[in-house]
Amino acid sequence: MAVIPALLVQGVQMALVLLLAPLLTGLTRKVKARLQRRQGPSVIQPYRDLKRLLHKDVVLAENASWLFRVAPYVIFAVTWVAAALVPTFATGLLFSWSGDLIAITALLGSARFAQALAAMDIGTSFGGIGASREVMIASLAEPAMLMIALSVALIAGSTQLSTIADYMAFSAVGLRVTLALGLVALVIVALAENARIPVDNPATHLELTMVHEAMVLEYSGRHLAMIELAASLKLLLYVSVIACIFFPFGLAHGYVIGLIAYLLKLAVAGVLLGVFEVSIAKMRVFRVPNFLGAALMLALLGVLLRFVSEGM
Amino acid sequence: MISGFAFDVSHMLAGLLVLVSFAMLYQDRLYAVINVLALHAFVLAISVAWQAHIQHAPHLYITALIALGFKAIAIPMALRRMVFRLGIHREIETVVSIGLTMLAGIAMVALSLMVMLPVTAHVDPVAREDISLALSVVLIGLLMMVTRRNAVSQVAGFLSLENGVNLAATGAQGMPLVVEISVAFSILIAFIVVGIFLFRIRERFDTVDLEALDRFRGERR
Amino acid sequence: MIALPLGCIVLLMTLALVGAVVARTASGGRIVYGGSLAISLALLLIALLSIGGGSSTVTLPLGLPWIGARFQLDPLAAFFLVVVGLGSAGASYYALGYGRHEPEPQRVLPFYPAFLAGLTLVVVAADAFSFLFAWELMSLASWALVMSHDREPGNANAGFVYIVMASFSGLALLLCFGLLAGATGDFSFAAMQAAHPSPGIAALALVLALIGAGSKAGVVPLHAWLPLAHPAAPSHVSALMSGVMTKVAVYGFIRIVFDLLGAPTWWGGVIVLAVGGITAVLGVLYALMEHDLKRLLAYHTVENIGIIFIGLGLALAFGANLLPAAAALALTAALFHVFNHSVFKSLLFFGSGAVLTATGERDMDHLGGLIHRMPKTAFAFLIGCIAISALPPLNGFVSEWLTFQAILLHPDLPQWGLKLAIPADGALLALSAALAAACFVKAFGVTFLGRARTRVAADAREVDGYSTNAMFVFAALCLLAGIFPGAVIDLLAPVTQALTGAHMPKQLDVAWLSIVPVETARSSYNGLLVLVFVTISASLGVLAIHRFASHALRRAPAWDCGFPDPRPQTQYTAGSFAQPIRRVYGAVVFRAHDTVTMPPPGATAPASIEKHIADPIWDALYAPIAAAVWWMSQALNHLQFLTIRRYLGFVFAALVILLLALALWQ
Amino acid sequence: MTETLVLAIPLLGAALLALIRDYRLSAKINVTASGLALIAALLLLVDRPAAGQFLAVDDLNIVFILLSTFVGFTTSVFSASYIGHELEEGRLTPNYLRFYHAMFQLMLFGMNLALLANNIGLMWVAVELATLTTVVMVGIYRTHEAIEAAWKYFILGSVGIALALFGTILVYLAARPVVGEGIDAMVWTVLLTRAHDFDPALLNVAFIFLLLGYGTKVGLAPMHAWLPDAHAEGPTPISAVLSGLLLNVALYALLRFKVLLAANPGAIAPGPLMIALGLLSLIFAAFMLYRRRDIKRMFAYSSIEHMGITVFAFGMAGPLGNFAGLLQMAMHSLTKSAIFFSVGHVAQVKGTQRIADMGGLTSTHPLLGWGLIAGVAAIAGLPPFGVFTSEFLLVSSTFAREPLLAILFVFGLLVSFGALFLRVSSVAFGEPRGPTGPVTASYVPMFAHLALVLIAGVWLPGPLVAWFQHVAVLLG
Repeated sequence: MAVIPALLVQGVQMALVLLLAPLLTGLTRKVKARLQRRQGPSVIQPYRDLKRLLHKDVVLAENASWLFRVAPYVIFAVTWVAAALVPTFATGLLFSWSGDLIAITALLGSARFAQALAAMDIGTSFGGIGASREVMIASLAEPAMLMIALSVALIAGSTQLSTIADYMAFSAVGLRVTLALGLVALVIVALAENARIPVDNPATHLELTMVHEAMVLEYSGRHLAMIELAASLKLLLYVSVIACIFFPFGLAHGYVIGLIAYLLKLAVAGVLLGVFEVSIAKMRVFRVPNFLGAALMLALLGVLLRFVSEGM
Repeated sequence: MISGFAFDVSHMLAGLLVLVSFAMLYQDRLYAVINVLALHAFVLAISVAWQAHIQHAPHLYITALIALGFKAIAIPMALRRMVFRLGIHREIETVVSIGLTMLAGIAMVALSLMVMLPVTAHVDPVAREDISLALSVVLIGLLMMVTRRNAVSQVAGFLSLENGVNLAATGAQGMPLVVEISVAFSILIAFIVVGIFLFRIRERFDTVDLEALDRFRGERR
Repeated sequence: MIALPLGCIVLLMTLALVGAVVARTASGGRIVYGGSLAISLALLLIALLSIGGGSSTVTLPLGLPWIGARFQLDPLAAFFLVVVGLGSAGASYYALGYGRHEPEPQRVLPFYPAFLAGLTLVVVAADAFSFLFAWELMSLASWALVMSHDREPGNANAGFVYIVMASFSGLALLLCFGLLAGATGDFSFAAMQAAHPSPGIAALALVLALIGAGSKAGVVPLHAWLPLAHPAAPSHVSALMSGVMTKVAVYGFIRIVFDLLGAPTWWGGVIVLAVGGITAVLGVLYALMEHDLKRLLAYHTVENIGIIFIGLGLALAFGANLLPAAAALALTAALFHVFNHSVFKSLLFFGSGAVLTATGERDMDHLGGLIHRMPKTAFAFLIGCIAISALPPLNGFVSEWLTFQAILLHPDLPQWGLKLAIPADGALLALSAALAAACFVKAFGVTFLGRARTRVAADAREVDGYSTNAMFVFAALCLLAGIFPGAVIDLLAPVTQALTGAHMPKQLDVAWLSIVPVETARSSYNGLLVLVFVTISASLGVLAIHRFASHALRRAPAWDCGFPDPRPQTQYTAGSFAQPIRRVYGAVVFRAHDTVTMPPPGATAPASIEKHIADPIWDALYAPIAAAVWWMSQALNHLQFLTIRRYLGFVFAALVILLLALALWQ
Repeated sequence: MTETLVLAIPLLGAALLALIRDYRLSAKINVTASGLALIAALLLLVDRPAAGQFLAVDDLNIVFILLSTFVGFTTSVFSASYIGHELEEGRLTPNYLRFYHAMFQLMLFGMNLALLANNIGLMWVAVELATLTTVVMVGIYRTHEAIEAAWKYFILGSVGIALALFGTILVYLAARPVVGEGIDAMVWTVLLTRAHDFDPALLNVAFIFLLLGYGTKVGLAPMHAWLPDAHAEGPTPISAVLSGLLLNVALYALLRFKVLLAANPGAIAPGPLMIALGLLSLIFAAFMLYRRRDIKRMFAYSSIEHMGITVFAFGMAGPLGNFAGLLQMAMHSLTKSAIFFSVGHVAQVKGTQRIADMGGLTSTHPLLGWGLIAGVAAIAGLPPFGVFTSEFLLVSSTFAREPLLAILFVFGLLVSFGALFLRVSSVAFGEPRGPTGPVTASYVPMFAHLALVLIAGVWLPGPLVAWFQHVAVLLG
């Protein structure tokens, strides 16, 4: 019976993503701070934040409904499950076939759905502004993501991330236009989905520019902790997806090498993200659609060009 | 078989009827129209009588008599009285000029010849001539109805149309029910003439001019 | 087996007559809806039992004398009978409660069973005459129901547009059947199946079927009646019209195109794909612009019909290239979505009906905060929203996922047209799914969340037990179909086998109840496991919080960045929520723009904002047609006011022309 | 013998009614006479007499006779409940009612004679008689509009009848060389057996005259002008009879001649002409429906439209086309008269025929309102009513043969459909407008007609189908 060890590895994967997620966030912040010539908080500051939040009282708006209180857990759980489905240090995990890239995208969609509803629950205008902008951004990011899934799946013959990663690692895929376009599109989507600059600013406190922060404005205490953790998980998830599709090195060489490779990839991603964020300005909200529309077009172009590159 | 003379006479009478139709088309006075109408019926009566003679069909004499007594005498008299009593304008308002109407009439004759002569090749000559000329009369009658605004002259047009049909009926040798048909037609005409009186169109509408009559249409209230 | 549904139809017809008699009595509603419920459940049972069996036919000496009225229960009919039975059972049960609020029950009760009978009859009809007879009967009965609240402004127009469109659809189908039957006049489906039409005829028939069935289903641009008629009807009827009748229209399309036409052509697939993609995206965009809850739902029906047609187009494309397995996958996806949509759209209309009962409002901008006052309705409606937004683990996701899997098979196709069209459709499908989620955040958020915007919303009361139970049952169905999709797919196997010559692999045998469209390595999904995972993770989170975190909770006024506004009017409304999307998509599609009037500095006049939205399809298609008919009728109308002389002139002219023609011809 | 009964009863009835002053009694006699005529017509089914020189009964006209006597009977029942109100309102005096009843029977006599006639001359005379009686009836209210309508009807009808006579003479001329002089050359049964030898060219010309002549009475555009006004201004029972019967009688005459042409191989196919006129009438009337303000005038245009459909069907010919035409004609008679029954009472309740002054009928008078809707649904070709069957056959069979024509046809149907529902929903639904007093109406005729149309929509009796099919073959 190989189920027990398999189950164990799956469990490790889940624990791993949960533990590493705040670290990635912290790393990015640190890199950004240093590039801005600030000392910046420690890389483990996100853990401290979470701990502090957990011990704070929850201040709940008077007309908050059950939905408002349930949402953080739903968001957290759904994001965590999605993150656990992405191959990090190994492919072919026990439950990886219970959801493919499309399902992962949809699970993130569920989290966003819950988040946006929770933002609407109190009945404040900031909640509304955040939710409405979030769904607008998602309405472009999600199709782009699905198109990327489509183009990758057309090359690898599967939407299953494990299979894709194996295919990418072992087959002579070579450099392909489709993949290049897909990578660019995926990076754009990842920036948008994680509320990073230039789409959103995770550190902003200027209300009119907020998207994600506006939605969680009314949250506090343990609820906010869940949401922050989910946000970190989501960032990790996207990095993992990019890594396993486009940089599947080390995945096939055993758990240890895989784990080391994964940590390296995370570190590189965190640094790159930090560098990118400090070197670019935030866009106006209504330029975001063009940005994301470009991602969608790139992804679609990738799908169509796939036939060309196949012909070569 | 009908002799050449018989044919000539019936042909001449039918032609005369067309001529009278043209004469009616030419008139622009009511009384004159009524006079020509009487002449029209009279020519028809003679023509029918001639047919009765050459076809040895005595019942056609009844038709001839109806034509003479009713159409040539009674109806014109009634119309004249009506024009007088109702004080209808004596002038006939025509829609297009008399000249154009005459031209159209000639076109009608041409049309009827064009239609009828080829198709009646197998019919006996009398019927052939009668039918094609009768069609001319019918068409001219209709033309008259279409180009006159005045009710009485429209009635006159209808009567000449009907005379044309009668000519065709009597020309068709051996046609049964001709008398019945001509009686039925006479009833129709009587209805029309009486109708103008009975409905007191003058009283209600001030004039028998159909343009005025048509103003009272349900949908324009 | 066919005798049983026919018996049910007879019973429904009888019930309609009974309904006319008992309509004004106190127990009229109970009799009619109770009877309808019993008959619908019987239909559902019959259909479920017969879906795997062969087909059974019967010919009755009715209808067209020389061929009789033929009826048939084959797997396709049985599947749609499941949809009809389920939808009508739900609606009838719901109406046991909802119908009590009906001001004029005599306008509803006689037609309701007749409508059900029409729906059932379409599905079992097996000749063109019976089919169209039932089709139009369905339209007529539902028209009467749409007109049941005839004194409300706008309903007369809604009913008019609806009945004209229904007639249009019937006539298009009539032409289609005329084409298929040929001049011989053998209108039985069996004869049409046997007569293999030439490619040209088949092409025309496909287009006509798409127009005819599509306009009944709500395919863009023939969808105009849906957003008018659905809100006008009582909500249980809206649920039936949206959840069941549009599906019956899809049935008509499948019956004609997959069953009667014979071998499909690939470009037929392209047409259907194009229509489906455009319908899906435009439907949801229209919905986003909407602030009337029932109209919004109606536009979502348009969107979902688009998704179904994408699946059907894919099935045609694969079928034309002799890829039966792929065609079966695509068709399964479409039929699965048929089932799903009928379930969650019924649920959502029930919910909107409950809101209507409780508040008398359909306008979302007058609602808000209903989650506090109507918790049961809110919960069930939320499930429906998640399901229709295609979010896992509910059923909507499964069928859209299957459609995506079918799209992924498109490289096997040889035609370049399809190779380009299908990915584009995939993008449209993805776009519509994402926008649908946005739209339902809006629908649920504005209606049920936040603070009550009006008195009626603040005073709303939870609705009766029948209504909430009906909603819960359908919500449970959404969940069950989402976590046990294999059962539905296996149920569909005989249907796709009959229509495409193949079926998806048996799913219930797959380990862990996953679904595997092609093979495990390619793609798989397990809704049950996802649900279990999420539940476990959430429980872990909750446990951890309870173990480690503070339990303290304080209630306080909303923070709102420090300057909360106590007036509920400052909340986001449907219009303001959709503003970003309106700006992004609406500016192109709807020529949407906002006009802001600012008073000069110092003036005390209020600023105002006005939003302008044009309906491009109405403006480009319907308005010109209406104007043309109106202009033509005006232009001809003076012919009513001519003089006798002129009328005689017509006769004269006709005579002369005909004689002239004859003379020249001879 | 039986066929003379069908004629004698109305004739005697007319004579009797001319003598009776009490309008209640004469209404009863009117109903009785019409009922007896119906029974006599039913007897024709059992005992079909041999064709004589003047009268004949065959598969074609028996359908028409049954329909005619039936609608005559139901209309007389409706009329009995209708005229009482007219008397109360003072629109008619007892004297006029006596005249009205006598004329009613005379009109039925004329129509039955036209249908039974085995002689083209006799038929012509009978049609003229029917025309004259209806002219009088149309003008019976003696208002400006009524007289104008009657006058228009009269003049146009007279011209039409004259043209028809000319055509009849031409047919005789064509027959004479073959059949020989005398009465035989005008007898249907004889003409039909010898028709293949007739001069086709002459028949062609004759048909043009007959088409325009009798077509005027059928109400085909552009000769239709009398029809809307005659329907709108006369008493409603007469509108019902005009639409339900008189148009059919004229159509029947046209069909007879069509059979004749069809039997002659050299003659032009009458189809294209009939198709053209039918389509023209259909589309023209469909557009005219939109601007109507008078409800009876609107349904009169709908009659034009349906006559267009029927003529189109016979023009398309073929077994399916002719079958559809016959069915369409029968269903239209029943449905349109049912509609007029309903409209008559509606107009009495509201005291006007203006559509704008009516509304919310289903709320105030549910039976009338829903009856009207059912009638309109039926006439618009919706199931479960019989018109659906005929239009189904017609459209589907036409499309297989002449797709373009079918599309034009469907276009016309759709346009008229829209107009009918636009108007009827404003009458039947919405806020009640106008007086809402109770109505003393006899619903039996209306619902009897609708029931028949409904039954025909679901199930056509075997013998009826057999007749229709036989006649359809006969019509070529």
